[in-house]
Amino acid sequence: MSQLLPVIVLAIFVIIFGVTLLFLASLISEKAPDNEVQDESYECGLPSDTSGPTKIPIKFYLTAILFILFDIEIIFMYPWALTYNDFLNGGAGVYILASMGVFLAVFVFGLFWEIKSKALEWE
Amino acid sequence: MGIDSFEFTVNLLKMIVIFMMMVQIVPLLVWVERRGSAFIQNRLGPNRVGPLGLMQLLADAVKFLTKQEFVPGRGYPALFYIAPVVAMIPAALAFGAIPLSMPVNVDAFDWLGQHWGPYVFKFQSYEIGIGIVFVLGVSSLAAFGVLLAGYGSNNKYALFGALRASAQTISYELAMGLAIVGVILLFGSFNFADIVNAQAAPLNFMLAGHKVELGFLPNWGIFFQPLGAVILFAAMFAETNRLPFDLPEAEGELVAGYHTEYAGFKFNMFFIGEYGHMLVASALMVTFYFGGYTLYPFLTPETAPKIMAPIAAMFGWSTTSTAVSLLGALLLHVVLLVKMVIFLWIFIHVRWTLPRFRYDQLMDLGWRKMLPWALFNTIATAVLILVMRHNWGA
Amino acid sequence: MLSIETFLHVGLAHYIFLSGILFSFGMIAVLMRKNVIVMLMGVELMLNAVNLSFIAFSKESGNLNGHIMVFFVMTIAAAEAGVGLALAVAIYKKFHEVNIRFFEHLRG
Amino acid sequence: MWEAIAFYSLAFFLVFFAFKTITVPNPIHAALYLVLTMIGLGAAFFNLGAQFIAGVQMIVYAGAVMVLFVMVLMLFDLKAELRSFSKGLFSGGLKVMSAALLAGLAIGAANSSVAILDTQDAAKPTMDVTRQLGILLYTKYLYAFEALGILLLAVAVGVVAVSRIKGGTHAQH
Repeated sequence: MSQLLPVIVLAIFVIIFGVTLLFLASLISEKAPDNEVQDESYECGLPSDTSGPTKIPIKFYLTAILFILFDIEIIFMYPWALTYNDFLNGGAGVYILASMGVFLAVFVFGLFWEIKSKALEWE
Repeated sequence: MGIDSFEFTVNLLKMIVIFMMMVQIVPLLVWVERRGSAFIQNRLGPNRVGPLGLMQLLADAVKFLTKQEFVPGRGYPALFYIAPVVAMIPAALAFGAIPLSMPVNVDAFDWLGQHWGPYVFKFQSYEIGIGIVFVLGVSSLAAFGVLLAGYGSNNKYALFGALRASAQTISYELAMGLAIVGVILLFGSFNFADIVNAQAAPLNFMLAGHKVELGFLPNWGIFFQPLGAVILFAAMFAETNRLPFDLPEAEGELVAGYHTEYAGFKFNMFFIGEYGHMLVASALMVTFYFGGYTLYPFLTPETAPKIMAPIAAMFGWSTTSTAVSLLGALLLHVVLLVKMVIFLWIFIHVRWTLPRFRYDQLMDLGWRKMLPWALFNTIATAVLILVMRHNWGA
Repeated sequence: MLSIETFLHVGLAHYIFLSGILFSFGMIAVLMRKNVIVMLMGVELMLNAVNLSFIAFSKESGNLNGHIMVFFVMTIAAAEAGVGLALAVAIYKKFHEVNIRFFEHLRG
Repeated sequence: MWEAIAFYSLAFFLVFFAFKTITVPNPIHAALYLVLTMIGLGAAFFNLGAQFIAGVQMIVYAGAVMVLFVMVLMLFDLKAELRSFSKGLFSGGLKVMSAALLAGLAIGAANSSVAILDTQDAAKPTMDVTRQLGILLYTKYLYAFEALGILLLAVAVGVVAVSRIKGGTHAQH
């Protein structure tokens, strides 16, 4: 906890800082008049058309999901990188490289499969 | 945060000062960016208000404060107001974990009729044991500020800008994470202080089981990880949403992206977040690849206090180790700042030099070029470390 | 038995209790919410509650197998969320509906 | 004393955020409260000495999985539901009771195992926890680790396949 307390204090401080500034700005600034045109979504001056559901390409979700999977594979490499020198000093260098090599081979296969399957292609 | 009230107060003040430094550097960087872009494009830039146009910053601040308060009629006010505050937090928290100089040793002293024991103050807001993972974890929250802004505005341009921004941020996070694996492999630690201290030495590596030392070069990461450094730096551009990767706010197609509906101080807070990320990015680059706050043959945590000792004596400050240690830390802090300024200038120069990518080119670069290259960098580093340590003769 | 000491001396039991509360919240979300996505969020909450108890046990017994197990659970949970959301998006694209009641008609 | 204050404030926020997650009608708000819950759990892990796991929690859950949830909810663009829970007061009560019963059983079972654990003398790790974790992961749990790599590959392939589903028996158009 002793390590985490300053982080929490700083986070709270940033929030207070931001909220105070927003509050000050709202005190000083001119109030918005009741203006229907201004209240509309800004769409470059054209009559607003934010009614229908917005169509969003499925690619964004696919990208996010694939990101999660690859991110975890990368996270698995962090403890490996951290202990790599310990394993080397213990004379198990080939073992640790080979075990990560198998994992990386699966990773590389997955990445190239995704690239080949055009899942990562935009437009 | 501290065992007694003195240590607690100093740590708290230190934290606030570092955060305020980060906030105050934003208008300065904006000024540098405007003057710099004018210089690059052979214009004059802001030069009317005050000397060199420096008072422009104050004028801007006044304008920000007095700008009309506005929430889009269709939007979600709660999310709309939270978003700019959320956008500031990740950069501030990440910047706090990066060491800005060597620790300051404060001797025991008597004050206010009380004895205050010896202290060691870190030159950073807080030290987290797993520094790198902490910074990565906190800065991965940056996507939320953008997504909240896009959704809270309830505007098609804003929503698309937000989606593009978050998709781009997470795509480049992969290449960034993999490039950092190379650094961890090299130094064998998650801790920033360990990484910096390892670089304050002559260039040394193992070759066929023997230690080779090149005394005239510092032991900087860039000599071992040139490819990783390039990948990390490019990924940092995408993380900060700056040109050539500023698709989220591509003016030609999306008005202004996720901050289309924002004005005044709320808009300024997004700027603080963006420039804060730039600061974090350049601090990370310097810490990982360019020796952090050290400059090996001349300025290291050992030599800096010795250099500053005569100066402390000259000013008549008692040459206790406290004053000397503080001056030495400040000297090393200046070293870090100079290195960071170089990177910040590269950020600005690139923005005004390179054209914007197309979105498919951007994703293509992130997933199909940088990710495989980062993988190659990791594998090559691991294999090289193993092969070079092996004693082939015996 | 229940003295002030029991509350002030935070030990394993407190964390297990907290984890139990979070787990039941997650379970209530899965059983009672209508929205498929919120149900998936309930699953995540349950898995995280279990993770908390793993870590608490690991600290108490001083061995790190619990940490490894949490690592694995996180991996599986993220994979589960990925597949679940991919399915939800696929279903939404076709039927424009996320109410769980609706999926009773998904037969054949 | 400080430990108790830290624990209870953390526990209060965790329970509050988790409660809001499952009760707010608007799914986007639920997702945002869940983000806060995840960050709080990360803090709890950190507090329990699992620093690396806390970092992974932040990166994977708060930074990746929840971003995906929020993005998906933005696609759906759901208006806030009038009622967050499904119909049926009786079955609802039954469900709450069964959840509470299960939680009670789990806590009871765990507490009885606490008594067993207390008899062992807990050998506190001397080495850096993260380093120990790495060594354990790549020696004792190597096969599980490799299997997870293959699982992730299978999931990645499956997700791409699911995202390409077209047609089907119940398609409305």
